Amino acid sequence: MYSEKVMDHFTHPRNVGEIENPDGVGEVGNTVCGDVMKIFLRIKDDRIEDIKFKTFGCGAAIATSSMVTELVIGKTLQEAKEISNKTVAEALGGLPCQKMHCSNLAADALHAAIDDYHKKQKVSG
Amino acid sequence: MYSEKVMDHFTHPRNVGEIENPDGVGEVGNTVCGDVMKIFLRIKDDRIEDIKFKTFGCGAAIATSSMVTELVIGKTLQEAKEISNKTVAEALGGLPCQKMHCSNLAADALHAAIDDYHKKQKVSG
Amino acid sequence: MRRVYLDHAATTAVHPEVLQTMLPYLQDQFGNPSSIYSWGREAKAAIENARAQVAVLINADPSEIIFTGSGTEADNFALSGVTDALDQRGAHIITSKIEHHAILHTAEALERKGYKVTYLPVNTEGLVNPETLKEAFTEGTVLVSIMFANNEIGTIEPIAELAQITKEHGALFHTDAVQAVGNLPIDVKQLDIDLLSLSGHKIYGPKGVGALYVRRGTRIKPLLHGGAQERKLRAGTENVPGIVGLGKAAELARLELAERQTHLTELREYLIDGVLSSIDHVRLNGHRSLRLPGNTNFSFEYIEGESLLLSLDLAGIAASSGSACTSGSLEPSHVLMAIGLPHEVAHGSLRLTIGRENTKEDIDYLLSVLPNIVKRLRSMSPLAPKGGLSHVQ
Amino acid sequence: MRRVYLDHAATTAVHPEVLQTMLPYLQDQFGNPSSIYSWGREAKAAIENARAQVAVLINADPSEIIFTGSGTEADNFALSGVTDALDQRGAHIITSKIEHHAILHTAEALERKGYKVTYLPVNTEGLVNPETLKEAFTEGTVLVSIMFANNEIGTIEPIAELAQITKEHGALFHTDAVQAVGNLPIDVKQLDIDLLSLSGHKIYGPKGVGALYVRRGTRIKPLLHGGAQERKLRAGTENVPGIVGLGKAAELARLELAERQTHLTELREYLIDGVLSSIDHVRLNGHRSLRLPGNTNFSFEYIEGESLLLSLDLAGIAASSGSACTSGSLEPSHVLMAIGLPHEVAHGSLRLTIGRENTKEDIDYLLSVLPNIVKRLRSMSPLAPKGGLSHVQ
Ligand SMILES: Cc1ncc(COP(=O)(O)O)c(C=O)c1O
Ligand SMILES: Cc1ncc(COP(=O)(O)O)c(C=O)c1O
Repeated sequence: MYSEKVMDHFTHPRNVGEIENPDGVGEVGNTVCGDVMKIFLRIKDDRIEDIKFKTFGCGAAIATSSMVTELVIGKTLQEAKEISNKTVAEALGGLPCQKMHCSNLAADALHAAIDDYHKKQKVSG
Repeated sequence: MYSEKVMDHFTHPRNVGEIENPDGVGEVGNTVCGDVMKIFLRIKDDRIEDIKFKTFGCGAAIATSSMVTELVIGKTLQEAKEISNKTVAEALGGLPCQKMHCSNLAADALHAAIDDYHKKQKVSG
Repeated sequence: MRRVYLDHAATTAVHPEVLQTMLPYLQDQFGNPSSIYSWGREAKAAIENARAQVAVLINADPSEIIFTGSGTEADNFALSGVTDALDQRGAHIITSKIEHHAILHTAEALERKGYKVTYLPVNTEGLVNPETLKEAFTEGTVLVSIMFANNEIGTIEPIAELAQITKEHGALFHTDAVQAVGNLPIDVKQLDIDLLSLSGHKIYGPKGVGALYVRRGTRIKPLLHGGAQERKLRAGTENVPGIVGLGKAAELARLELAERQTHLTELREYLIDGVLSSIDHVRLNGHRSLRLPGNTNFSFEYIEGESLLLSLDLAGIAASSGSACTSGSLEPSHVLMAIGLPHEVAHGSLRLTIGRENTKEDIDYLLSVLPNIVKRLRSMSPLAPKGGLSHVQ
Repeated sequence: MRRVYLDHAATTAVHPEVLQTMLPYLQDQFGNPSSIYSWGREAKAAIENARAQVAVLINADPSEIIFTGSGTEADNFALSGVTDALDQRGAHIITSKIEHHAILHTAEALERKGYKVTYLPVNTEGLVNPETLKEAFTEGTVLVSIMFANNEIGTIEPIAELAQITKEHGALFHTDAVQAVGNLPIDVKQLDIDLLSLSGHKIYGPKGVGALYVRRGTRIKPLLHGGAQERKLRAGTENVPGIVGLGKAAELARLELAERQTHLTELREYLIDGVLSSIDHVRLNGHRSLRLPGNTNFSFEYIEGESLLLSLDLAGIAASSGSACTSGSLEPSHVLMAIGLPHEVAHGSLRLTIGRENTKEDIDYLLSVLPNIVKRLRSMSPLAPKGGLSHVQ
């Protein structure tokens, strides 16, 4: 059902965990639908210095979370914003049709975390 | 589907044929339903001295025709009248349910032939 | 005793290669295709492979093939599914008088629910006249269902033309191709067919599996409700070994199609010539050339079909008849009635259908026993002309 | 890697003896049972033998068994066939919220046609309360359909009582016994059941075949229209190998029933104890004792079912879940919702169903890998309490 790449990210997810006092946090999904993703950001000079995730969800949800963190680590916030759900799915070598909604979640969680960062900046800045 | 006895009468039917100038003839059935039986009688002293049949029909129709001729040959007309469709079917060791209508035909043809004999007697007598 | 099977239109033996392909799925690879673990994935892959094999045989896309439990289910599904999806009670469908009961009885069930059905007549050779189809359309016609080739008399219908006319009238075109698939080349795209039924056990595949081709975009509702199998169009745990077998049978049919056609047509002509030249008062039913390669259907006057079958069975030969006695009803075949045979002639019909395993020797054996059987039964018949018949020997 | 199959409620492997019984019908004995010649008679006899084998398993009369293409078809047939025969549009049927989709989706289709349907609730253990059934009857109630045992949580319903109440209200009682047959003793006469569905592939028989028991005298109309097979109640050339396989599977189930029950119950208790004692924050779904011998169903808090299944699959273990992700819909199992689980707990459910081939070593293997899988997934979960969970090891 899943490609090798998806299975690799499921079995060896990159950047699992939390960041203490993160610069930005994004959480999307809900338990009713069975997918919750949380992304934690550490930002330095407008760059994503560190990123971690926690995910409650299916194999695709875990793999896309892992992939999105890999895709954006070290990137500028501008670059990270351009990452779309499609990018994540493509980077994983595609996802089964009925799983495409999971990949939506990963990019959404990232964008939510970036928004959170900007909001915090405004408050403190 | 058919018992051995039925198959025996189908493959070796007794008394097939016609009687020249018969004392009684009975014909029942019709080609629409796919069964036609004709029975020919030679009567002497109220006894069935000879009996022959011709049948257009399925295996059960042929076997019951054959069986009815065997059952009544040598019998008095009174005895022959008591032969029912059930008697014929039983003598064959039973018939499949959906074939019971065929056995009806054989006794009917016999009774029609006896009736025909009585009618002819009345006319000539 | 020699045993000769000449009833391939009733069912065929599973091709040995088909059985080999099925066996693993009756043993270790028993998984449920809906499951995500390894056993399930193997089964799922096997089904998708079979779907592609069936699709390519009729030039469809794999996504257009829905597996069913039989040809009958495919026919029921097509008629109920399309009318249900369009959901216009009182709508009108058109079919023919010589369809298989899987179509006719479904159409009658729809009539009881308020649909209108036109049953097109056929000519004496069993052909639907495209002109009568044109005239049958009404405002509410949603579906036309005409069989590709008839199962009793083998007549091949002018499907391309019928589908074309249907399209012009904005209705959907379904064809019951249960007898045609594997025996004739079929290209659903070229013929512009919307729905097509086929069945495994008529093409050397297993019993209990069939398929409905549904052209992409065609609106249809499921007949069987339940799980989400077959893109929610046919519920029930998939019959994996059956589906795999159907796929393999379809592949073999495609590879061997030309060869089978030639072989069957040759034997068919040999059989027809042999019967017509050795037996009197016999007619060949159906069309002389627009005919399934393996189909022959004769009427022997003055005798009844079931007694003919029984006698052939005693000689080891399997055949079939349109006689009432063999159908469980009291009426002879509706197909033979529709081509205008008198009752007694219809009752005396014999269908001999040839398959890939048959040889010239099989036909020779048949020809060596049939004339005497006919003669014997005629000698018992009250309908035969007095003094008997001249038998050309 | 060790492979352990623990998804017997999804499907079972064909019993080797069943396959042996089927093989001749996939080879030489390929005849069409409707034919009168020798090949056909052999096939017919084989079907009637199978019918008797299925009948005796549930104490029915052979004439009360109608073969279908699946359990799903039997369920659809029961509901549509009975309502169609009674032909009272607007009539009322009663079923439960935890039925298989083969029942629920058929009931919904009937609702669209104008029937009224009551879906009885269940308690937290999945039991239908007979009192709620009593209250559900209306003037027009024609049919009650309650499953014998649930396929997800294994709960066994109080069928005798429910059937009795139904009888008192003059309606017909159907039970979907697809999961119960072969796992529990069933006597349709004693239980006073009018209709009962079963399926081949759940009892070590083949896929693509099922049966509906219809008590003599019950009015029902066919779902599949066509030929006169199965006393005109189910059209389509019979799946002879499948039917023969189902018959043999039924016979084996009858002979081995007590033994299977003991074996499965033992392993089930061992598995339940093992899981509950080694993993925290887990609940057993379903009833503790009124439970199918081979069924276990757990909810692991804070984790999602599909990722659990994937991880088990990587360890060679086949299992199943009520998670939305595995069902193709976005909703978690309606059964887990009906017993009142919160969404996230339902998403984290795991069904492990034991079969006749499983051993204590299989369970030991499962117990050796499951705790670590749960731990790993929880460590990734945003829902788990900070600082982790205490794992009893
Ligand atoms: C309770 C229940 N009913 C019906 C079915 C449907 O059976 P089948 O898959 O054979 O159509 C199943 C199994 O999927 C089941 O568990
Ligand atoms: C033309 C035609 N349609 C439909 C069917 C039904 O197919 P099945 O017996 O596989 O259900 C048959 C064969 O019996 C057939 O010949």
